[in-house]
Amino acid sequence: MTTPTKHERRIVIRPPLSLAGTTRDENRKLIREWWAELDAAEDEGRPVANVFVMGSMAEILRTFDMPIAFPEMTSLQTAVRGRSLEYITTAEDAGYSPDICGYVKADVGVHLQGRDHPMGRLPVPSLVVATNLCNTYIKWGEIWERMYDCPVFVFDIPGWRGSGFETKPSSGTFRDDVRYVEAQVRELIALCEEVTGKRFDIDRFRETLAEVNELSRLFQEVLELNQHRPAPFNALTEGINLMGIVNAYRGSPKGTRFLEIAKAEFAERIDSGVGAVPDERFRLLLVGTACYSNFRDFAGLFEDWQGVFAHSDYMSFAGGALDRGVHYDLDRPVESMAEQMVLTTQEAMGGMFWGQDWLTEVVRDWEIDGIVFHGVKSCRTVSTGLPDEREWLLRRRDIPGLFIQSDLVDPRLWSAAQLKNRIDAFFESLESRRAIGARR
Amino acid sequence: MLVAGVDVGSTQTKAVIMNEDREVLGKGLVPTGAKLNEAGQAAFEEALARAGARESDVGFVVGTGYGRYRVEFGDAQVTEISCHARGAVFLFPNTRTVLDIGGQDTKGIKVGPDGEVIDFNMNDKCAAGTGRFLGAASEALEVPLSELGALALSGKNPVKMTTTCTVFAESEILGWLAKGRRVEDVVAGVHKAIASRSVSLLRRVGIEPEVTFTGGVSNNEAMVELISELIGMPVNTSPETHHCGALGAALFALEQVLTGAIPERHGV
Amino acid sequence: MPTEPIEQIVDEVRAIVEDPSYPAARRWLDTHPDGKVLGHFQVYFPEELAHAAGVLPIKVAGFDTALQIRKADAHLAAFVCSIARSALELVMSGTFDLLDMFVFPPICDVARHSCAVWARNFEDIDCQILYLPHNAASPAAVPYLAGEYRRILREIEEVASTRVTDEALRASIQLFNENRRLIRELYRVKRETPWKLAATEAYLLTRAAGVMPREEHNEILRRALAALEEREGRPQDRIKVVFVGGFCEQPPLDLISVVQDACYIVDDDFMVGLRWILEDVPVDGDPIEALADAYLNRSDYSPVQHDPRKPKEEMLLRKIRESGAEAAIIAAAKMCEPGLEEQVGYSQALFAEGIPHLVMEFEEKSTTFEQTRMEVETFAESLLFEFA
Amino acid sequence: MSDITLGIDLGSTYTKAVLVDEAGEILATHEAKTGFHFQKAAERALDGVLDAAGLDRSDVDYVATTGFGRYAADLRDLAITELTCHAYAVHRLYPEVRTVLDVGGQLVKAIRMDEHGRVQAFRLNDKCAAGSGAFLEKTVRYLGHDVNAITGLSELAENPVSVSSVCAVFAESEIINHLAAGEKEEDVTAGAVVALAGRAAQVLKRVKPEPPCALTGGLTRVPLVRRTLEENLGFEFVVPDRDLGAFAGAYGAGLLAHQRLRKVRRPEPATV
Ligand SMILES: Nc1ncnc2c1ncn2[C@@H]1O[C@H](COP(=O)(O)OP(=O)(O)O)[C@@H](O)[C@H]1O
Ligand SMILES: Nc1ncnc2c1ncn2[C@@H]1O[C@H](COP(=O)(O)OP(=O)(O)O)[C@@H](O)[C@H]1O
Ligand code: SF4
Ligand code: SF4
Ligand code: SF4
Repeated sequence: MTTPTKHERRIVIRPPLSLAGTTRDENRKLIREWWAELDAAEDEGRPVANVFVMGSMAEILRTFDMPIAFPEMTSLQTAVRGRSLEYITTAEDAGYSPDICGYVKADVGVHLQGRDHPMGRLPVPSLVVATNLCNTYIKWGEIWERMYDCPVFVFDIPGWRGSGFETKPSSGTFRDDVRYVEAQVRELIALCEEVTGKRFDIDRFRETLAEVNELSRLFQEVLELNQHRPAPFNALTEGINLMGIVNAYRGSPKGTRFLEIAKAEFAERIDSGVGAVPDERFRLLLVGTACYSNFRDFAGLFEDWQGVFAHSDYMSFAGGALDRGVHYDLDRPVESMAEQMVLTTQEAMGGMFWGQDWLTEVVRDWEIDGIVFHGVKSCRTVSTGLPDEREWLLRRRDIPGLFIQSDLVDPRLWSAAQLKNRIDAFFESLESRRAIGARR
Repeated sequence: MLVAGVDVGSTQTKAVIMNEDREVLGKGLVPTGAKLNEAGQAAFEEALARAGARESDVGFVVGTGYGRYRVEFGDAQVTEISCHARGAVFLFPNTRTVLDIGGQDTKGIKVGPDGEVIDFNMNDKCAAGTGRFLGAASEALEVPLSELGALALSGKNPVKMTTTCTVFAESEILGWLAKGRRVEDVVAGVHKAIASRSVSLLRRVGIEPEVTFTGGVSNNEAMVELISELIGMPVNTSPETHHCGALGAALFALEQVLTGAIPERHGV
Repeated sequence: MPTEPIEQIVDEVRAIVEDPSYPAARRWLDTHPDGKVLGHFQVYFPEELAHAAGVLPIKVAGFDTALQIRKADAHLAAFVCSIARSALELVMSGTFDLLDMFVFPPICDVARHSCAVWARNFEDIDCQILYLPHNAASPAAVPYLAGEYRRILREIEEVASTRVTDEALRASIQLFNENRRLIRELYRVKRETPWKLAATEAYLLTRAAGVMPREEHNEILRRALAALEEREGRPQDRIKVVFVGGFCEQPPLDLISVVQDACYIVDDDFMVGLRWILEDVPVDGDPIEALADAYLNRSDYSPVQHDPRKPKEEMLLRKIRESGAEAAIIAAAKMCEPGLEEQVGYSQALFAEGIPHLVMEFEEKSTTFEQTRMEVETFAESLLFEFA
Repeated sequence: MSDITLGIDLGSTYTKAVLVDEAGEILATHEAKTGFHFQKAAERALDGVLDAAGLDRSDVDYVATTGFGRYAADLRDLAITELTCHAYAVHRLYPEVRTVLDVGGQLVKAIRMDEHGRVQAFRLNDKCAAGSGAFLEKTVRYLGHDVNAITGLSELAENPVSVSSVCAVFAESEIINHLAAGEKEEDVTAGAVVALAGRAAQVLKRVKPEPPCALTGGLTRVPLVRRTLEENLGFEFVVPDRDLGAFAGAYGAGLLAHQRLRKVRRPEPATV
């Protein structure tokens, strides 16, 4: 049962597809534009906001025409460019512990080295909006607060309340939550007015909300395309590109247009019977994130076995709840934003911490053979309870799962031989499951 | 036709020759040393000799063990995790949990009734508390490995090892002796340290009866006793458990020959 | 009546605190057969809510070798702090089998995840997150928190099958006000005359609050304070330090002891949850709102709260000034993300102020302190020897 | 006769002793394996160094111990940590140096101090053999040599092999593989030295080193350690001459002992 090594990976002759590469090209173009806007902002004296993918508040910031920087994305890019270790070490030299989030350290490293990032120049934030959806966001915001004395607005969305506890829209708790969040929407608006010197334009806000509604609808459609066999896109490799754009361009027509392009390309693949991974044999679901410092190798370990990631919970929690369906009511924009935030956050956080039900559904609907739980040393937000979740799904739902560990951006935690051993053994076990299943 | 399984381990290389009735005809065991390929070949030949067979009688060889990546020994390779699981269920059909302690690593494996791997866990990056630790103790105390277990069982007041680092173990062992502790108590302490480390690793996959103990360290009667004490249930071992990985590999080879269940792309 | 020696009181407390089977809670249950037990983390929880419902609030803690981690590791990632493991182990192993309800704080990603892990594994325990606001300075935060307190109170009432009146709540607040006052008094003694009260003693006496009925604890503190009046003690040539960083997972007693061999710990953030509220909570007006207001507006600071009104570095500097310390020890729990991140900010501020400080990590489960001893001694030596 | 102090460094592998006079001059040094009895090791060191100096026990006015076993020797007047001692010794020898890297048998210690030799910050590696001198000793023993051969072998190397394992046990198999592949023992020894120095550099970076840095500890006897560090870090190290790098801990203890001695001797201020 040897697996071909990387060099032997078979060369596939695909039927010519007219849309091949359109998503990738558009993605590159949009990322370049995003960097260009951030670069220009400094010269133009436009205030930039640092925000995070889980709860970016792009709806509000875009209304004020603020360029938004996503430090998670820029940190990720340092890893993809093979530079993360250098920044992480700079941060560790400054006292940041080896045991904290690598994204934070990669970012701090770039700032300490004069903000020169492999893809551009990191802006100095004029405002930081950190949600509670990852508590590290708040600590990260405090770091810039110390560096640049910029305001840090902690946008608090108390959705997740624990085991099976749901705040139903009819309940008093839900109303309390919405009231608290709505008050903060208004506080943030006031703060943005102060930072930008602009008045809040409710019509512009409405337009942005409408755009997000559309983005969410399209995003759900794209995800569903992958229920097809073979899966038209790899939720690991291509998924990350989708996530970059839906975050950076949330609320902008460019984001929706991008998803149209992706949807068309994936639909074409389906029509021509082309899958993301040649001769798809295993359909996988990723829980956690990929390892970006060794991104190709990470993907290769699964592709070697003709395994495709048909879905990933990353495409859920890192998408600001787009996959859950965002439905803003444009007649009551502020109130509706607060309601939707509470609802979708509750679902997204529930899905992350209390993920067994959501995962079971995905396994069913996307016809998943096995779940890959990737414990990410940097990120306790996605990783803390993974072993428990895996064990639960295995025991209660008989869903096979593999637990591996490495990191998002820290190549020191990448151990190729060990990962390969585990991944090979996992596929061997999926294979024997199949053989036994066929026999019975 | 015969099949073979060759397990190129970090410390010892094991080989098993099996016939179509799943009977073991011969076994081989050689130190791995630095030349992995040669070790594989030597163990294979030893097993052949014991089986009274020739290389040409063997239709399919599956390689496993940490050396398989480097030498790609045989016609196909399977991870040692799958092999130990398969081998353990072959030896003890009611096995649901496998503990494999080898020279450089320790694995806990949860298996299904057909020997399929349901779950597993192994140590990473640190050799603390593996078979090598026993090796270090054996050298430091000048007691042969095969006698270490019996000695440990006679220790009534085990010392408390503060390090499980294999390299520092030696000096700590000598330190205890210098403090006047009895050899058997020191050895017992060493065994206790490894046993509790292994069991905590095993707990991560969950322990369900029956538990089968494989790998070179399963030869050690004190470890067998300590582990069964710690997990509160008996553990299976036999003279075959050291060869469990090679045995599993041979079973995979046989499966390939008999059913072609190993998918075509994995073939020769 | 001759007062008893303080050592005796400390020993008595120590036996209770270091026993992972929570003997004092068991004793309480013997006399309250229908009593319910609510567990929570070391960080803040409004225990008055439980007390008023006749429920015993207990702080879960890690234990050193008295509690071996056997089962919990299989459920949590390897890079998770010790307290999360220990707490899970306590229940999984059956050592602590008294819980009817457990409330997690939303302080960090590990604590939030833990809630789900517990809920998946313990069907008989009502696991909840009490949502303490992160936007602490928002005018909407107090009414919001009051609402959340009312929600959790309803949950408690359900678990205990009872109704809680405002009167009962006020009585509980008074009891806890008294407890906070006594603890403040104990800390005053330690701050002003550290040779009379060792840091380990103060720690044990305070920590006992989390494992026994508060009425009993108040009595213990009263006895201890009386005994301290009598205690003789000679000041020694040691440096005075503030020890911060143990806001959630607690440093092992032996580590505190290693530190106090070389330094006087004149202030700290041990068990900050017990001391979070700095002043008496008013008992006129709505008791729930008073508690919510006190949490947000009459309270201490910690790495897991971002409150622009309480810049953490300034708060630390004030703590150092007010306690007359000449140096600080910034110790974070290993693998505690918020604690580790905070170290950098603290250290930069202290550096700017020219205050000597030592940055280190601890783990409640450690048993060897050779390295720590070396670090602390070197640090103390750098202040004691004359270098010129 | 002037006051004489004795500094004893009871290290995890070697015990070093230095006799120091009032001017801070070294009268004699002594070194022996520590073994398992710190008490005995201290006695041996005391006798050895007195022998070397031709002095008597009664000539020693104050004994300061340092190192791993500092508390285990009853003959001490005072125990001081090795961090304080190494820093102070280096300060005395090179007043301009602010950063010290001590690479010894079990631990790597990086120390930053102020202009008076006062320790300001320090870092130790985790106690893992992969970064320790013990690992080197083990490697050369495997090759059939003793510690004294490390320097010679590593100086002869032309192409040090690369050792990438993070664990000394795994590294050992790597080394065995290198030997089996026909690599020369010089290159293999040097490979192990380079790997060790690389780990030490990591620890040093944690204290934000300010050149010039000093290198101390037993591994100062291996010039390749210093060269590798310089290459990795891009700045120069000073290494105390007369083998004082290895004796820095004991020397620092001896110097600090004089300070205490002066304090003890200082007459009490007269009460008015
Ligand atoms: N007869 C024996 N008695 C006790 N222990 C043994 C015996 N033979 C081997 N061992 C132990 O088993 C280890 C090797 O186990 P093995 O499973 O062959 O490892 P690997 O596959 O990594 O080479 C050795 O390190 C040694 O500690
Ligand atoms: N003559 C020598 N040549 C090369 N290396 C040596 C020599 N003597 C000691 N060493 C190295 O120095 C280490 C001991 O360093 P030392 O600072 O004395 O450690 P410790 O204080 O922990 O005993 C040994 O492990 C060895 O690697
Ligand atoms: S902890 Fe995880 S979610 Fe939070 S910032 Fe880091 S990588 Fe992102
Ligand atoms: S110790 Fe730190 S990481 Fe652990 S639960 Fe407490 S705050 Fe969270
Ligand atoms: S502690 Fe010892 S066994 Fe573990 S990695 Fe380090 S050298 Fe290897």
